[in-house]
Amino acid sequence: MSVPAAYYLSLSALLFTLGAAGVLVRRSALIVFMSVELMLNAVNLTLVTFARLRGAVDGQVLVFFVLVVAAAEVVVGLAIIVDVFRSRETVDIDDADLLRG
Amino acid sequence: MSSWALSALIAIPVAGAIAAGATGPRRPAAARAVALAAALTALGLAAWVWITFRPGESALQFEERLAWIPAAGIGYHLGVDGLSVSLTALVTLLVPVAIAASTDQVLERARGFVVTVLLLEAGLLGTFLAQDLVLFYVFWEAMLIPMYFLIALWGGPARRGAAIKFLLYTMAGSVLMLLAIVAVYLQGGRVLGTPTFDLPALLGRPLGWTPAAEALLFGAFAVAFAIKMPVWPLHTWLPDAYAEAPPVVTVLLAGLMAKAGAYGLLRFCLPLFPDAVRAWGPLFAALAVVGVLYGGAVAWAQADMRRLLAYGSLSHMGFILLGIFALNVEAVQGSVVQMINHGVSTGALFVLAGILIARTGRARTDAYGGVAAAAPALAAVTLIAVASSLALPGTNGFVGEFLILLGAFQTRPVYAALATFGIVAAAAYLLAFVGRVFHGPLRSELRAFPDLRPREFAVLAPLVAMILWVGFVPGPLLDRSEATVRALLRATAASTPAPGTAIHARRPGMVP
Amino acid sequence: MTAAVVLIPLLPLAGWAVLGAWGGRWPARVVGTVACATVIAAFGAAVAVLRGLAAMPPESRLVTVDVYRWIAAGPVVIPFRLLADPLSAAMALVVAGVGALIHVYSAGYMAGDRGFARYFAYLNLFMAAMLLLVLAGNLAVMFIGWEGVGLCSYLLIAFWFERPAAARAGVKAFIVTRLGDVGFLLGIFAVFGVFGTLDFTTITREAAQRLALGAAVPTAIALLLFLGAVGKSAQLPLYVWLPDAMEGPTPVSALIHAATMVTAGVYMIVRLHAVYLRAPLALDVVAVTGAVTAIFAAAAALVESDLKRVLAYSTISQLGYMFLAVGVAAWSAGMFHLTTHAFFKALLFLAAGAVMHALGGETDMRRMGGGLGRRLPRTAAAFAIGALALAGVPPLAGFFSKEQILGETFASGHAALWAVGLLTAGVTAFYITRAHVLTFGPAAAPRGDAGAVPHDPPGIMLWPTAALAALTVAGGAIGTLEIQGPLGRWLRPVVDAGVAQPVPGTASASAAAMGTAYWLPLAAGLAVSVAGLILGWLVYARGTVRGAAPALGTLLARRFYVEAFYDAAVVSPVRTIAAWSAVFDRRVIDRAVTGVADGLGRGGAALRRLQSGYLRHYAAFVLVGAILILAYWIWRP
Amino acid sequence: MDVVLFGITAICALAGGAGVILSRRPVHSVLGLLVVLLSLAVDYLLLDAQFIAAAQVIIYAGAIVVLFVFIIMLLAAHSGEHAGIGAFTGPAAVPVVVAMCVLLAAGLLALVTRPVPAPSGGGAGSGPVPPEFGTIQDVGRALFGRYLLPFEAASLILLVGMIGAVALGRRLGRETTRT
Amino acid sequence: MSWHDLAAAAPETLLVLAACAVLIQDAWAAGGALEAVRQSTAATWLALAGVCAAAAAALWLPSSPATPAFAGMYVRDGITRLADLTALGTAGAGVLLADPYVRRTRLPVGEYYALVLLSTTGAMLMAASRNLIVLFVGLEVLSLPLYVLAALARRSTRSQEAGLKYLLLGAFATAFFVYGVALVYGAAGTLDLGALAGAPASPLLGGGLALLTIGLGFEAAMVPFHGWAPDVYEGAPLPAVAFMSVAAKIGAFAGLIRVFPEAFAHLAPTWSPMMQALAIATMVLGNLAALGQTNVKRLLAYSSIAHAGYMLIGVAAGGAAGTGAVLFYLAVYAAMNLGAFGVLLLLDRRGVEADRVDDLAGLAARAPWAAWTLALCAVSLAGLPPAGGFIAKLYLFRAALGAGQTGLAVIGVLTSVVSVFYYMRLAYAPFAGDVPSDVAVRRSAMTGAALVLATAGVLVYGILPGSLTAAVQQAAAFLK
Repeated sequence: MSVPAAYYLSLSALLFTLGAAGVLVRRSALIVFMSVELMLNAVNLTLVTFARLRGAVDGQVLVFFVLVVAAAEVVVGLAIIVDVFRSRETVDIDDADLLRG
Repeated sequence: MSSWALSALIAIPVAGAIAAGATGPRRPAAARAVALAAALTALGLAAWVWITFRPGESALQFEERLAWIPAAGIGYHLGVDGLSVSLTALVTLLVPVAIAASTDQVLERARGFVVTVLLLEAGLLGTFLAQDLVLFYVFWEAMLIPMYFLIALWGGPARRGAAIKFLLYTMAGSVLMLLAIVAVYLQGGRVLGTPTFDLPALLGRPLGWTPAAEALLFGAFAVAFAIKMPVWPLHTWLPDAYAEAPPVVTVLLAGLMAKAGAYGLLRFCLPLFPDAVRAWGPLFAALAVVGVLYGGAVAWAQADMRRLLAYGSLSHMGFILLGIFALNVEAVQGSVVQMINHGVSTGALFVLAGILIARTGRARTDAYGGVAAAAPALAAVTLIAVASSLALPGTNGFVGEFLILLGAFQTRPVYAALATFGIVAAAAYLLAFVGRVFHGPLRSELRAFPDLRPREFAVLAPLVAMILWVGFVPGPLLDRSEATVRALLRATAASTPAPGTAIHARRPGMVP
Repeated sequence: MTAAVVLIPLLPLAGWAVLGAWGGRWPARVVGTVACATVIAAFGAAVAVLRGLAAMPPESRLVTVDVYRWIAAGPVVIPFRLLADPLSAAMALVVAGVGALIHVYSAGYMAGDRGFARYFAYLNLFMAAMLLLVLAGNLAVMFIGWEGVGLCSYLLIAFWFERPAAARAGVKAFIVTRLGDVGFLLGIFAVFGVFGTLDFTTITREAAQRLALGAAVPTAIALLLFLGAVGKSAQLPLYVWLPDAMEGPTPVSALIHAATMVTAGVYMIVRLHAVYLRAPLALDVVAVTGAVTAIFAAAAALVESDLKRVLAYSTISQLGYMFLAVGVAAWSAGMFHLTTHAFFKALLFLAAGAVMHALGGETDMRRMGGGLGRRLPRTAAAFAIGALALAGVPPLAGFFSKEQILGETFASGHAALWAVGLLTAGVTAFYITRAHVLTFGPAAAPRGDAGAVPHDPPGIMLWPTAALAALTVAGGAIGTLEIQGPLGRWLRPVVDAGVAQPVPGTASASAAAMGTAYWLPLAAGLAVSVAGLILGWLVYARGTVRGAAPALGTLLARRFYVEAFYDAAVVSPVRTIAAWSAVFDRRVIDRAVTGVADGLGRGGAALRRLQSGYLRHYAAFVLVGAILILAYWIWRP
Repeated sequence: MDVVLFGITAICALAGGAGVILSRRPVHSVLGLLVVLLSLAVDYLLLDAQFIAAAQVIIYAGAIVVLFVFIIMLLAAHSGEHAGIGAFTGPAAVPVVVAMCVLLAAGLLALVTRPVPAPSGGGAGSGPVPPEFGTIQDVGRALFGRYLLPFEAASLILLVGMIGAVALGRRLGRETTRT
Repeated sequence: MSWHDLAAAAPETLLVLAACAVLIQDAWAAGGALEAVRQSTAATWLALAGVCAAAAAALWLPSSPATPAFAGMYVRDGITRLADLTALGTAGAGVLLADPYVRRTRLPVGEYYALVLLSTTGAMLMAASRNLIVLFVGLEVLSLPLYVLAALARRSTRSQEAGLKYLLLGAFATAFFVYGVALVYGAAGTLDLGALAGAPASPLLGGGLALLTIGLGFEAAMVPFHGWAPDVYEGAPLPAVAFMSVAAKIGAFAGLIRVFPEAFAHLAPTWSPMMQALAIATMVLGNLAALGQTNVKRLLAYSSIAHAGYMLIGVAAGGAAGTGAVLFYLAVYAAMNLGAFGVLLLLDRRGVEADRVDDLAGLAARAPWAAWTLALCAVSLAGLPPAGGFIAKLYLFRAALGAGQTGLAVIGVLTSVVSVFYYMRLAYAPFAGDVPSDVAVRRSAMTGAALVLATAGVLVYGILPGSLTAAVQQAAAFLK
């Protein structure tokens, strides 16, 4: 492991922040969703890095579960987005403001 | 020793409430009858307890003790002593009075009304009987809810605001007391070894407070009780609540609930925090005096008879507070008796106000005039109740206020002297009330004003009898509380040495 | 004996209970009979008590009756104790006697009134309270009576409650006397603080040991108790209620506001003379107050046009005399004047009542006259006897008691006070002559509405009047001019009990050594009284002197602006304070509370606006939370 | 060598990430995401996580991204325009968002760039690992051994995904009402 | 895996089996219909049977001493048992409450119940987890069905919006959670909670715990991670809200207990201030924001935020007292919250949910028992005796004062006074005013049964809380 772990971790942190920024700035539900996927991937990088650092496979196991969760969330999420789109003809989350106060 | 009487006393109103609730929505008379029967049964039992109570003993009698939540140190512990035995009887006396008086004054949803009143009675009785801090608090808060509904559902036009104000104000005070109760419990656990909420157990040993902690906890308890009484300046829920509640409910509010505050001061603050009581006594005495005079002055300026009586109540509760913090036997005895007296006389006055309002629908005194000509019996009974409120000798009010002022004069002469002017203020506002309503030319629209009906007279008769009986023969009442009050004051006079604060100078036994 | 003592207040009390409960349904005849019977029986019991005491050796004339243990709380143990001694027995006799006469009179005066039963119930209750006050064995029991008579006074002044003026006057009387009662109560508390008891015999016995002569404590106690007396007995500055109290039925004025209740203050001071003897300063205050009140009220009576109010000011003035007497420690002189005043002032009031009875309730002297004296000859004669007694003309009762007071004052060395008293005597003679002349004399305004022809009242009203007239004529005999007259000797066991050793400068000490100084004041007093009478006659009957200084007239008519001063300095400010307190309560105290609630509500509304419905905002909350928590962990303290 | 490779992947990943959040068209965002996924897969290999790298390519790049593309195509067929970058409710919000992100990144970097505390036994962990580390056998043993419970539970997650897709995806009898 | 493992996890296993059975039965019964109108209650009974079986298992399985299973991934101890029973009670009530609603509004019955059962399983898994991976998977098994449930009323755009917001924000929070797990793993080199118990403090570990808190705090609706709650509560179908409002809390707080007072008890001085700050923010915001609400669902959403704050007091206090108080509170909260939502489920305003406070007017005249139940639950939620809410708060404040967190306790009691204002509006509404013309009362035996259960719970916990108190004390006794 010739690349310092901190590099990977920093990359991960930056990617995580990018994802979070995407959630904050994008209005398309789809892209918000992709941003969340970006964040999860960033976390995965951290996990894999630590797994390597610790020489233990637990981190990688967790990455596996994150993958599973991401897949399931995407399935459910996209179903909801399609549903929303069917009734509103838009996936702009700023239009989803019936509920407030 | 009967070990069921007190539980039965609490259970009877609850059972009565259930039975009255089961009478069905279309037979209000039946509900009233059932409720009245339950209330009278409770009165009978309370009277039996009162009569068989052994005066001269400071210890708890009719004690009942069951494990309730043993894992948390909370017990079901009931008992009466000199402080509570008469108050318990008063509760059971005023509740049937209120229920009977409501027959003519509360016409809508009568079943719900009597059910709620009975639940309130159970809460009140529990408050006066509980000897476990948590049990006490449970009843203390539990009685708020029926009272909230009594005001909010059967009150005047601004009832909701008044009800929620009453509820929030009283709760704001009492939740801090809850924390203080828990703190006492924790400290008790440290000192006694086994944490418990049992009051006698906690009083068994000095809890070894630091002065700051004791002052804080005393403050938390005292504020809760002060709001309930109420003590100036924590009183502003009172005029709204008293004025908006139906007068028969105000009978319970002023006659009984306010007493819970004064009772709490005596029952908890004095023995639990003796040092703080002595240190802060002057402040409370000063607030009492302000309350006496301020309440009297503001009452004088009121046009609504319920508000007038409400501020008058504030003034009278000031006397009770002054008596408590005089910290000598005669004054505290005076306060204990005055709690009963105020319940009876203010109760009677609000029943009378209710009768007036029920007949005309008007609460402002200037809507009346010359009623004594049309209703001489009503005027006469009012006069007796007013005389009691004025503390005229020969009425119960005198015994209480005389002892309070006499006792307070020995320890705090300046405060007592100022408070004595409260009797002038009382004369001013009460006679103004009598003058505006009963005297002067009879208004033409009041020509057909009916005099007291037999049922109304029957409601008022026991109160009038109490006024005169206690006025001339206060002995049985005083005897029942004397030993307890003595013991209480002994406990208050004794300092609780705080461990590790030996340099902390002990204050002298009595603060002049 | 014991039973008789208890019966004295109990009988009228029973009368009250019976009349209060059933009187309304009984015919007037039965009501009147019951009411009078109870008081007459009480009078009989009082006579029995007096005779019983008289039968005892003078030193042991003391009977205490503990009816039951009344109040007991800690060190405060107050039995319901009655005390019969020469003082209380004599006073009870006077009260019950005058009371009985006035009860009888009332049966005629109030005939036909709607509130007949109520009136007698109140009157009986008053008798019970007054007799309890007199016979009380301790201060607390006395206070029952003290407040009881106050309550009855309120009820009877406001008896015709449909008249706003009457209702107002009742309230005023009650509140003003209550103001004095504050002092009385505080005095009681202080007495308890010093003696540990409120029992009169104990106080009298131990006063000399427990109270240092002239010290602050006895002075304070004496002055506080005197404050109660000032209120009850309508002395300066708390006299203002008594003139207004004339709104009540005239027999009430006679009984309560002339003969009995208003003298309670004097009686109380005599009862507690042992305490007062330890406070010379307080005694001086009492004397000065009495003297000033006497001249002040007499002056006020000069210009009053209402007959009853003239008598009211006269009462105030005469009460001032009594306080002057007790202020110079002439206890029995005070009691003597109390007694004679009860006779002649009640007589005057009853006669005035007869006039009102005849004129349909008219009290304004300016609308009387017109030969009323001829139409009501018996009434005019009765009034004249009373007036002469008041003026201090021998051999009527008033002469003896007044001269005794003036003599004692002079003998005690209070020359200035004596001079004031003397002047008052002249003014008194003047104003009562004026009243008689204006009421009964020939020179009068014509009566507008000639109703029924005025005539003397019926017998039931005349006989009590006659009895009082007789007492007024003969009453002087009980005291004579000597301080050691029959009354003085009778009271000696009481008034000497508090004297541990003779106090220099007081009347008791100097009483023995009067000698030549005795006749000077007597002559002066007599001369001044007669001069006053003659002057009054000249001015009002003959019209020889007219238009005395108008400025003084206005000043007098306005009673030296005392009432105006009270309105401006006390009543209005208190009313303003009350009104402002009510506003303060809503706007400040309550607003502070509702302000918290409003603030919370506004806070909640603001927080709810954060809940914008935009998902990205919620994500931003999460992010902000994350940043804050991370910051905490990175820079954790 | 590794550092160079890492540098390339890092640049690609960050560029891809920026592409995800800045692209006007969703398709470009998906492509950006794909770049990130593949870059990370390379990093996983660098970190001796062969199985994860493979799974990344298969599950993420293969399945999830395809699903995204699918949905984009589906929606695009109905609607021409797509929601772009939106400001917060006010113009002042942009610097706020930027500041928040900077703060978050700073916080995370502050945490991860400090020396990692040593675990019990072993240095900072850059040492060699056993050859089977990260292989499918290695991960598989863990999954079916110690991590059997979460593995089984993961099936529940997928079951829920299935139920959700079915429940939310099937056609409704009537038109949706806006309530 | 051995029989021992399966036996220890029998409650979860039984629930999963029941969920599958419900799905199969549903598919069988529905045939090819897209939106079948169900008359049969078979699915309901099946789900209930599963819940009862799981509850029986949870009751009878030994929990003391703690039984580890699945190679230390899973533990069955007192905490697990209490959380399981509470969660199963919630699931049972959730099923009972849902039955008439789900059939009336033609929600997919089988899927609905299956999701409820699976979500409950997730909460139970979180309570039983001894490993952060299990905690993570449990969290997902808990929350993913909730997202679907929120969006299940597909005819309603509000429901869709609720589902969308819940899912997107949930995924966002999940990312933080996993990041947190990753950092903890990096700092300590292990995911095992038992092994983490000795981990030395480091910024990395702290950061991990911080991010972990975000994920759990999101599910628990703690401020500032609460944004989803009011909107989702308002939009999601009412029975789903009733269920999720409790189930999510059970899972989240069980997870918090497993991580903070249990595993990181030794770091309490460092995380406790954070928890206190969160508790204060949560109590204050939840209660204040609820003050002016006129929509009952939103009002109860803010209320649930506030209650998260109260439970956080227990977490912040930590130790046996704090943990026990949280467990007790969860049980009481389940009863009173389900009771309050249950009464709403009786009402129907022309086919939509009657969720305005005004819709409750005059209920006492039409359905007195429902009115009394609502009043009782409101009183309990407000923390007033004689209801369970009082005892629950008493224990929380005792824990706080015992841990020396006086300020927290003071803010706790003061905000609960504020809460009385809006709870009393809820309690008062049924007894006053005129019946709105468009609101109908839909009586149902199942709803009634759920309400009876909730009422009994509230009263028993309030009046005879001795056995539950002893149980939580015993469950938490091993914590110092």
